[in-house]
Amino acid sequence: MKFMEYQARETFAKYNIPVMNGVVIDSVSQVKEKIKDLKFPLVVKAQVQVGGRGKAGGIQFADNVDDVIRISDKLLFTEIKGHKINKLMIVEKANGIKECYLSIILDRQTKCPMIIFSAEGGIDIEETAVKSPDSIIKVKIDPAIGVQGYMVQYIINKSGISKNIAPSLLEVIKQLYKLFLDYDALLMEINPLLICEDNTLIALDGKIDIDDSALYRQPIVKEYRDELQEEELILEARKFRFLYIPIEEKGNIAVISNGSGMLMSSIDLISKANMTVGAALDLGGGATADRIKEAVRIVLSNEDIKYLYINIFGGITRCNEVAQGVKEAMEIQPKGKCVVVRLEGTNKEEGVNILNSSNLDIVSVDGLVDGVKALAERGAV
Amino acid sequence: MKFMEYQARETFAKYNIPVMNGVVIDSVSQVKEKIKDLKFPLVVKAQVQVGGRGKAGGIQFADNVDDVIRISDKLLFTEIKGHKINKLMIVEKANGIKECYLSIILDRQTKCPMIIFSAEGGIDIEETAVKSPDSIIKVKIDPAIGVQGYMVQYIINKSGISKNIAPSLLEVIKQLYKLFLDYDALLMEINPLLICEDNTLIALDGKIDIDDSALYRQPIVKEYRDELQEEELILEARKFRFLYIPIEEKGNIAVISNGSGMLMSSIDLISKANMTVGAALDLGGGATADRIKEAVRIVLSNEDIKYLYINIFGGITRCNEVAQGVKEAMEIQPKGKCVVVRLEGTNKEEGVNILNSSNLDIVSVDGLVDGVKALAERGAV
Amino acid sequence: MSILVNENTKLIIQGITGREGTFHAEQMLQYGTKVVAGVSPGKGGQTICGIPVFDTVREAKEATDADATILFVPAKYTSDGVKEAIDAGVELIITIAEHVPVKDMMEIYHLSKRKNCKVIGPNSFGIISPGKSKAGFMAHKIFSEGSVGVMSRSATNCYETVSMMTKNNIGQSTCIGVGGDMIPGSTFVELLPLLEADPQTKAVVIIGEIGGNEEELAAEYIKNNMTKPVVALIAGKNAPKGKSMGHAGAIVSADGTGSAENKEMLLKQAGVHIAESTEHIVSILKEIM
Amino acid sequence: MSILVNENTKLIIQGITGREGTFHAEQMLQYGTKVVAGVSPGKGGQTICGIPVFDTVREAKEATDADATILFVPAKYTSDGVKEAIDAGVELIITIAEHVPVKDMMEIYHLSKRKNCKVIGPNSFGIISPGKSKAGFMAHKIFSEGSVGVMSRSATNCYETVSMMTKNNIGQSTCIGVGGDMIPGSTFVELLPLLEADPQTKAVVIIGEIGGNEEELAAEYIKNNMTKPVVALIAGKNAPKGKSMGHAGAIVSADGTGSAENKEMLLKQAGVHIAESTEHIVSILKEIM
Repeated sequence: MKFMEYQARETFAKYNIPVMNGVVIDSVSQVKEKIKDLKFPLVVKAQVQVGGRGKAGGIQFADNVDDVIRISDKLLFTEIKGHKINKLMIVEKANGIKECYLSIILDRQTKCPMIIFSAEGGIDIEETAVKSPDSIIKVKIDPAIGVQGYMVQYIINKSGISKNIAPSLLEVIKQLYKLFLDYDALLMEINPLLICEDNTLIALDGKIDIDDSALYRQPIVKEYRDELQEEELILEARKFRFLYIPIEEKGNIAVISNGSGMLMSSIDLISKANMTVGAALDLGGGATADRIKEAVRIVLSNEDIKYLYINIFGGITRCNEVAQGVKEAMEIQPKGKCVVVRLEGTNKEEGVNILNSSNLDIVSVDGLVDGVKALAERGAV
Repeated sequence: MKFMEYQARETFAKYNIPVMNGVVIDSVSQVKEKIKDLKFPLVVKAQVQVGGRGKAGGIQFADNVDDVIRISDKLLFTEIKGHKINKLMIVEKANGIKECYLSIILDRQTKCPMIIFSAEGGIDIEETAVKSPDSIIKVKIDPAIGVQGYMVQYIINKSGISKNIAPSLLEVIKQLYKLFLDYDALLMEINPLLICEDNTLIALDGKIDIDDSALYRQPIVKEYRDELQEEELILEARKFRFLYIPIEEKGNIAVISNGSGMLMSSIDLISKANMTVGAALDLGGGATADRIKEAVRIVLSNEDIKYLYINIFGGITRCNEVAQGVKEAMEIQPKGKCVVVRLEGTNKEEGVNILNSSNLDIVSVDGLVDGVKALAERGAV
Repeated sequence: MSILVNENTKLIIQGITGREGTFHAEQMLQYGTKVVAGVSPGKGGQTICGIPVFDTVREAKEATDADATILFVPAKYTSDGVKEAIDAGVELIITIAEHVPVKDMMEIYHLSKRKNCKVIGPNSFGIISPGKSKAGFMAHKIFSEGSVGVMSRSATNCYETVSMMTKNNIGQSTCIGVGGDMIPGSTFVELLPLLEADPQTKAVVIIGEIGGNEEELAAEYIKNNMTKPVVALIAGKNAPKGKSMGHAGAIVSADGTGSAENKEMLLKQAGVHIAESTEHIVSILKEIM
Repeated sequence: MSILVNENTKLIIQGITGREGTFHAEQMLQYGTKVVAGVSPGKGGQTICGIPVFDTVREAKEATDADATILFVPAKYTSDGVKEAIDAGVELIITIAEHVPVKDMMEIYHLSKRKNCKVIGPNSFGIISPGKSKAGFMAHKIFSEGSVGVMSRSATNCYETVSMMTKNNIGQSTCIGVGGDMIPGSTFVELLPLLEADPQTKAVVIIGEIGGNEEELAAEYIKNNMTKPVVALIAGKNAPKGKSMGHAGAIVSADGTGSAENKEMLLKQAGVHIAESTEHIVSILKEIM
């Protein structure tokens, strides 16, 4: 789960990582009261989870209260690249001499947390990793060693930044690592990290990504999640412990399966046949009639989806149950949606009979590849 | 450094390990005010660091305020086995159904912390370890694993205590382990650990021993150390970073050396020759004239000490410096004390000359064994 | 032969008194697995399907000299349970729960390497050596004894493949679900040497996915060490970048790390037969065996 | 031959710019030790006695391919420095500081075993292979080249012994200060195999102390594996129970664990010659060599 900028800022501040003074508003009427202790000039930042926010006008400077009100009024509740702006963060403008990049990620190769640093801040680190990998310094953190002074010394030498920031950089990295562990993070990123004239550091912007599997022991993060603007279907699916994944914007095919691997295989085969998948839903375990019915309902409530491919392969899944669920779901669907069903498991024949005996637009197929063919035959693209 | 009982109780409470309500007093006049919120019956416990305190009358029960005043008046500022009672701890009397033993020690064999548990509480664990080792359950804590529920399950099964205390025992052990790590402890002992009827646990008494080498990062423990009643000579020696160690009460020989190993070897040889060492002082590094002088002064200020054996072996120690220090120290000593000096190092001859040219009771010897012989010749016993 | 589990493997089931644990204890017993003990804290002394239940793994191991354990416990207790098994000296630990926090697996990964034990999973269907023994929850009917070793990050893709193999009379020596998480206890490259050394195994199937570098490391090992033919499928070519596809591990970084293209390229260079689909795996196997 | 350090050992000095570091850098160079680099954070680029100084061990190792390091840093920075050296892949790490917190050593002990590097100390005088190289602060004049390997928990007792050995024309192959702390990085039992395998070493002297179980473990190893004669001294027989004698490790538990009696008994059973004093060690050596 990815934090919004204001959530990251709040989290950094909790762990004594310096951030700029600031406030969050969700209504223009709050501006005057909330910013009264802030020193101008200020920066107004639209809180949306999408790249290129600055270029799209989502970050603006203000020299007085009127400016802030004007900008807030212009930004609030508009959209940037389809993301609605429900909150603005207003912070004091920082003065520094250099911007750097700092993050701690979970490195899958070494199975350890890894510090990533670049003397070039404000960059897209992934792009930089491809274009100029040498400018990126990586230091593995052995969990039994933790963050030590020599790691910072190494970063300073390799990056060529001023030795004078060593103490404050060590402090920031230590706190960021503590945050990383305490919050079950996959990513803790400060970008840009501003170096000030007095050798202190300020986190100007940040990204935090938390391991979804650990949310049960991260109550604060769970609260943060409720503040995010997630797609309605993702939220609706989550209620049933389904995973709903939007794939391509223009796709009119959806895929439902009882496992992530099968889902990916299905998408791969459909794509190979030059058709486009718009959404996917992972049922997880327990393909019962009720759950199937809900899953079909959720997926087809997306108006762009015209074709649905249900691919259930489970040794002990009862196919008649699945078929029943599909049938019931389709009975209450408006016309114009076609469902292809591939079943494998116990009571397969019974299930196929249920599907074939309905007079709804349901196609029963035998095998993964046949299902893809059926989609093409029915006119999916 | 070993905690007093009231310090241990305070420390347990800080980490949410249940203890009895109570107060600490160091004057009878405080009794009335301090105990006003406590529920009778109360227990008055003399705060001294010596075994067998109960049998010596250091633990007494009180049913009312007058009792407490009477007992306090009787105990305060008297001595138990030579230990002066400067403080009393007054706690509510506990009601429980069983007393156990619980500790976490640093195990030198596995180099890991180790949980030690016995269903028999209030015992001398070291005595029990010899007499009935089977009644003691040991569980190693791998630092990478920490304290886990299955360890408690194992303790319960092996000791035969009630399964119902599993949750509270796990909680206490987890907190005790946290304490162990946070405080740089060598020992965290709760004895007895009382099991109550509602399956909760209470720490009735405790021993805490902290690694002296880690005191620099344990400010709270350093404060506690100042409250201890340590021998004056230990404290005086500590000012110069010397280690003063009382050995046998009746010994009239003291040994000074520049290393712990040599100190032990000297004591071994003297004991083997049927003489008795009363005290030892480890100079640590830097055997300069000034430091030697202070060391001699401190050791000889112990009136029981009549003989002093100084054994300095250092490849780069300047012997003339050492000799000068000894001479200057002896010049201001009252008569009746004899010093045997064994020197090895640079400028040995010069040093020996300084010693021999003085008309004080200083014997210069060549070699460790010769020094021991000299002590015997001079009449040490 | 087969690898990891066989007819002599003595298995512990942690969480045996739970619904899933009891159900699969029965399933495994029926398949012929030597389930020697169950573990369930506070429930020691019971028996389930004739299997003695202990309070702790240490006691179960002491009493039965078991050499493997499988955990039917929820994700949030998986870390505890695996650490307990490691601490008790069990050599093979199979953990099936989905959604185990990655931090827990980071700890377990390093701990298990230090203690020289093998952890399989989490998010794994387990291990089956058809005809001999199974330690897992897979529907064993679709498996058949034979000479192809199968390793898969995905349960469903593995079932699909194995089921077709069986229909085509291509049996399996051992099938291992390495699991779909970001940090699996054991990866392809750690299991390949066992399959290479196993006389029963004549060919190997790797069902990989996007994300991570497990297939890349496998490719390097295969290039330098494997003499047996290997077929590989990489699922998730058309999954959107930067999004998890359900398997926490199946995620391509924005910089392209973990892409199917790279994995396929390196595997191809190592002489591995690349399959386009689960069906294709079987047709390749038919050709080469 | 000799063990651990010899004329080819390339040594780093951590803390070279400190007073002690600089002084002993010069001493070691004079003795013939190949000191190839110094480390001092923030002082990289300088040279001390002609030795290049680096900011980090990693850089020093990359530039010089050093295989050992010695730390002249205070106790409170020892943990950092040793972990840095381990992390940089240095194989032999010698740490001399007194009063290193035992918790730090607990961490370092387990870390070093996992990373397969050898830590000597803390509270050690270092290692000397007389006539070849020294990595430590011992006054090298009292040492002489020969065929007795010496390991000691105490610096002063080792000096005393070695000095008498040298006077009696009994030289040493390698002398190692294992240190007097509760958790030493390496103990007798880990060094004995090296001495047994070293062709230069014809006999071994162990200078032990009360406390811990290092001598007990050594006795077991000697009994089963050593062919060379071993002489041992246990200091502290008459030290009061339960009190530290300066060496944090030299402390007998109230239950008698770590007592000199037990150590001597087990060593004797293993065929070790027990010496009553440092002088006695030399007289035994004279007899048996």
